[in-house]
Amino acid sequence: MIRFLLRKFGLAHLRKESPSTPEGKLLHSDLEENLALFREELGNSPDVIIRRFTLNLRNELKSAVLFIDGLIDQQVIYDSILYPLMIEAKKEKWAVKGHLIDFIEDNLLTVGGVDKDDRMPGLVAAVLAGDSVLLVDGCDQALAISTKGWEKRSITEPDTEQTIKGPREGFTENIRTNTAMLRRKIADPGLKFEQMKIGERTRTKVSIAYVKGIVNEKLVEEVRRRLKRINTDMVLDANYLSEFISDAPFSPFPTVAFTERPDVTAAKLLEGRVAIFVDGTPVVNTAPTLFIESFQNPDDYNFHFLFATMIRWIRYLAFFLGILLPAFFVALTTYHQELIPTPLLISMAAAMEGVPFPIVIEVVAMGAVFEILREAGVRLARPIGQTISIVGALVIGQATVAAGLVAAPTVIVIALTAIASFVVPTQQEIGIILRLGLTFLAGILGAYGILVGLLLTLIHLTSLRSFGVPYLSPVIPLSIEDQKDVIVRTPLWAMWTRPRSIGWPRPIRQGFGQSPTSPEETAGKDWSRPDDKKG
Amino acid sequence: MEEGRISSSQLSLLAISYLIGTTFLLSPGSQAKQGTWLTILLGLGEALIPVLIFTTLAKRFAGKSLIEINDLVWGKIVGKLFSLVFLWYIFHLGSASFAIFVALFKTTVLIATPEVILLISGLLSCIYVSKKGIEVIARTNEVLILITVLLLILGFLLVLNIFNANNLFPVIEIPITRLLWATQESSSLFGQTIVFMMIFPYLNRRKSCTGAIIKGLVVAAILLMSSAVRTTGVLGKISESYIFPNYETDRLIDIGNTLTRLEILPVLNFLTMGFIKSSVSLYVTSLGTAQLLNLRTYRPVVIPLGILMIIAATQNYPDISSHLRFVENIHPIYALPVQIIFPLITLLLAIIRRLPCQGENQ
Amino acid sequence: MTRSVVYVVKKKWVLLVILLLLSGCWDRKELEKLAIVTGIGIDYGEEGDDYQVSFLIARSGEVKTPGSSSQDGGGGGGGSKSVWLLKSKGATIFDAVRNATLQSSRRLFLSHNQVVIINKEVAEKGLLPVIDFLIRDHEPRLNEWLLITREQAETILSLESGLEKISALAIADLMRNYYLSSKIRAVNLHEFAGTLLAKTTENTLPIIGVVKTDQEKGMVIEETGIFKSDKLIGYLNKKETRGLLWVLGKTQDGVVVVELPGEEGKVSLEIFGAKSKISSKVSEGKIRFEIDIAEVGSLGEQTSYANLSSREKLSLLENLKAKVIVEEVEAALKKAQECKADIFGLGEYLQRQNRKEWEKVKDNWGELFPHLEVKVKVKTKIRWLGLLTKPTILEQIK
Amino acid sequence: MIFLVILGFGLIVVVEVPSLICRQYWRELVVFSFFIFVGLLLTVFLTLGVELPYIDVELTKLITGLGEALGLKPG
Repeated sequence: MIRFLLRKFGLAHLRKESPSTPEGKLLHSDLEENLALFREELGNSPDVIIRRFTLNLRNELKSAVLFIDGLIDQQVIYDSILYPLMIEAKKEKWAVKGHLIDFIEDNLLTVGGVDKDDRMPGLVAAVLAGDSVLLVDGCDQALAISTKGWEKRSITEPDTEQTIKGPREGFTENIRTNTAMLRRKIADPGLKFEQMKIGERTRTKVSIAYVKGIVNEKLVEEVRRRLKRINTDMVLDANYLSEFISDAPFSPFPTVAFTERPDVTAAKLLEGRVAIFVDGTPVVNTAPTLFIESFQNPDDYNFHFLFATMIRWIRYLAFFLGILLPAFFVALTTYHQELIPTPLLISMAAAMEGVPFPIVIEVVAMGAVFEILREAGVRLARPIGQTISIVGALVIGQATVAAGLVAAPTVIVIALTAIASFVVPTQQEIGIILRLGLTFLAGILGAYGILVGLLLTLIHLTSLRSFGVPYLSPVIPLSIEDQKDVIVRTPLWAMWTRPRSIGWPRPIRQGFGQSPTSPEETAGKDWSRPDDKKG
Repeated sequence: MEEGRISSSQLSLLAISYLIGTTFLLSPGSQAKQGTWLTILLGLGEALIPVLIFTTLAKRFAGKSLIEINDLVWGKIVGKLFSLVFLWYIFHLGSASFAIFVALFKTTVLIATPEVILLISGLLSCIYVSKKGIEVIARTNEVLILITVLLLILGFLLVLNIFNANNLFPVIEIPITRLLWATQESSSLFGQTIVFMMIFPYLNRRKSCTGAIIKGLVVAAILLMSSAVRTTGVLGKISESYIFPNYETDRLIDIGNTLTRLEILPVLNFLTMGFIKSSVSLYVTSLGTAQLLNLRTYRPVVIPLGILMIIAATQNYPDISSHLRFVENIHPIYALPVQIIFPLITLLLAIIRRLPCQGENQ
Repeated sequence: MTRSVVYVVKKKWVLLVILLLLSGCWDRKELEKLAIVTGIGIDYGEEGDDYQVSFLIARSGEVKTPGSSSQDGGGGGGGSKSVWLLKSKGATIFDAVRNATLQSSRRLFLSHNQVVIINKEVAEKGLLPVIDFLIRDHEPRLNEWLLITREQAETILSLESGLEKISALAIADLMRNYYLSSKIRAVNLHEFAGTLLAKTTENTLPIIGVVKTDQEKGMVIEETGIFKSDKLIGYLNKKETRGLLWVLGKTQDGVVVVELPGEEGKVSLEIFGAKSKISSKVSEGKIRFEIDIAEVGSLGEQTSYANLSSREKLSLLENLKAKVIVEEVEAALKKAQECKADIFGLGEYLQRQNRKEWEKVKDNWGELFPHLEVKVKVKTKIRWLGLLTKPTILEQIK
Repeated sequence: MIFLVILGFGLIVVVEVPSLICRQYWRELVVFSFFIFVGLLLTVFLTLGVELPYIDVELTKLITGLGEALGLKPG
């Protein structure tokens, strides 16, 4: 239809042309000409440094190292490039065999990553990515030497996903650090990273990570396909990708999950998911994503399973309270007063005596005020945020009730809703949308309105898929085997299969029946895994 | 036309919802007074006849819907006529389901709200889910039926303090002919499962249709029987004076003077079942119309047929008690051709004509 | 691509419908705009057949909540009243309900109505016209209590209970606590209507009256009214009421006072619970009933000096108690037979146990009932003695 | 009221039709138009207050009529 409309309104030229891939200019053999080429590409930016020197090999050769200040590690440039080329090269009488540039690569440079290239685009990209380019007069090839090194944030605990007993480390902005953190968690050769560059201008490094042998190959293929499809100027953050690759772009429910924690990422990979690392952001996307993942917290697995189960119920309860409480309040007080016990009704009526607005308006307005406070609190500097909460509590909580503008029960309901909505952080945005919609519907049609709203939501949820996996699984469609981590969190030794809903080839996670027993019973017991290949 | 596949257990659950959709409110066979549960049991037995007939037909033509079977067996013209009657029947069931819930809401909670608003808001979800296809209907139903069963159990527990077993006796208070008629009435309600003749082709194991439908019938009958027992046990004789006996039972809930007047919750819950009934009807009518007219997709006809359905809902009956009489007296006869006669003669003719031919049965 | 655009359009369409829906909220009733009716009184009006219906409305503005800091502290007694008694007249009950809105700024809300108090004269003419609206309309609850009064119903509603601010709530609690004395036959609307439908069983309703002390008037449950169909025709006193409750198996708690022969003082025996079993027998065309009552209780109080905690004494007490119970039941039976009203539901037992015989007699049950032979058998037990093994003083000090 | 009805139906047409034209589903378009036209007609009748027959009543007449023709007594 969009094509139809575009044709109709003559807007076809707005469609983005797919980028032409020119071969790129070749290098000349003259150093000055090559440098001119680079200047032409990179301009006269002050951060582009060209260090000329004389390479004293057999005969003196004019050479230059070109890099961007700030992106490189000065120490590496000095120790591994300039020192060998300028000092070490003089010390011995070298017998250069073959191509000069190969000789340099093989004998002089003491750096890990060196690439040879004779075309401008690749070299420019390498420079922009923090590599240094070595140009030698008389060679029509250049070396891109890995000298990346820039200011990094150290590893800290992520602010958004804190745990009580879990590890205190979170991803950083550096993709290498991140993949290394993951490697440290999973020492399996099956852990694979596939790198690609997305973003025509930003050339952001993006890595797909998965554990071969656990992951479904089709899933990886699908992720690859969706990522390759992306053609955009910039990828600055994980969300830039997830909006491009999610299954239901219009759905407010997140079908690609985010995490900042390596332990969470490792767990998800070992369940057969795929993670997508994006350079420059501490956030990692994982897919496929199920609805229940929002209710699974890393701490669930760090505490006793009974407690974890109870906390999970609290989380479910809080989620539903956060969505439904204002709507129920409105429906009860404006449509179904018969449901409220008589004494409570009379005291509620007493509290609402003389309040000028309908309850729906009160609830929506108070909800809006709360959202404003929340947004202000998030954006402001921390010390001022404190002030906001005090002002909010005093002004909104106390003064409006005392002035008779808002009834006290409304304030209680909104406050409870607000707190409840923070319990499940990943579904918070959808919570706000649903809450507002349901409150409106409750204001129009009472409980019937709530039901209609919930039905529409339910239909939407059941029709959602994330990378082919039904969003509500393993609840709908019901998979009895996968119930071990939904309503209850069973003991870890009982979770002997990986969740089947995502559908990978080998479901067996661990040997069966490892519940701790007395030594007598343990004797002679075989805990090896059941046939692994069966699934 | 429809890419989704459902499992046989999902079909059973759909059948349960379809059967209890409206009957929960207008308990069938309530003319049998205390013997309502008995007529439901007898009706279940009787309903096995049509169920066996049409499932045999479905198995014989595996992968074909009723419309396609009619075309195959009867030829283009007569077949389409049969299909039209069938589609009309399902359409009528869907509209009646809309109408009953509107009646309930107009007399209990939303008295001043215009009928049209209630109908449109209900229709919205039905259209949405019908367009999504059978898979989504079946999955949505899974959640709803779970909640329904839980709430039914809860409803039972909440009235235990006012339940009076004496009200259940004597079981048979009415003449035996009346009892038989009431049995016929509940049997014709169970026979409504013929709607699934359109859905059998989307079963992932097609041969399992008989078992799935019978499982659904039995569970639905148990649910209906338990709610009949609950109603008579709590309300006693007065239950026959009420239009919505089940609703009245929930009105009487009173636990410690705090949990009272909970009727809105079961009502909403029954409404979800009615929603499934309307949605399945709308979906099947649309799909059937599309197959009848050789369309490539059923989706464009969902909205127009939905609108026609709610218009039919407003024009279903002049008042609710006349609908009760319709269900009691006319529906058992009205349903007979669609549920038994047409499938039976289709099956017989298929056997005589040795249809389907070898190789066609894929 | 195509699909997704359709999807967006569809979403907008949904939003538009919702906006349309927003234009009206038809059934909305704001809490602060409701007059919460807690009790209804029904009298005859002065002119002709019209009813006068009184509504006891809770004045939520006057109910003190802990949070609200109003000036006049000191509870409801001092300042303005916490209830408002609204009276309105109409040709029917529904008419009167709607006529009430001519006087009330707020919409009458009947869902929280607890009691319906009906004047004796109305009850004598028939209750059907009164209760039909209450059952048919969706707002009134089915478990509201029905009571009859000899006074004007509005007088009862305007009484002040010593403990509750709203008299209707007090009456409702009184009904709910009927079992403490087992001398009240508490009947709610649902039960009353259900019994009306039964072929043979007749209704009973409690009678509420006014008790006067020096300064104020209070309410008291006096006796029980017997109905024939929907008309009030007779009364059971408190003793007979408990006789009725024994047969119905509704006696839960209460006290039976007996006098020990040969001893001064009285003994209060507490009832812990009772069960009744009714069986019918037909022989030679005559219908006989047997009522078996099994009761368990304790020794609650003694004003004599005798040591009662021996098995012999206790079985003596048990027999005395059984005698009292038999007396009570027989008194109730006698009264019921005088009124020709089968308030015990004996006919239904016959229907269940001897279907054929019932078919024969069901149409003139009212004539047959007074002549029925009913045998009452009572088994009692005293299983607990309270916390004392014997009275603190055994011998009377002379 | 009529205006609202027409607006509503117009919206449905705007939502549904372009995708049908886009995919060149002419047959579907005809069926859709037919049903939507019938729906519009009936809705307009209803809003204008035209008395339409009730389905249950008509079916009752039909079936009792059939029963009498066959010499049976219904119910």
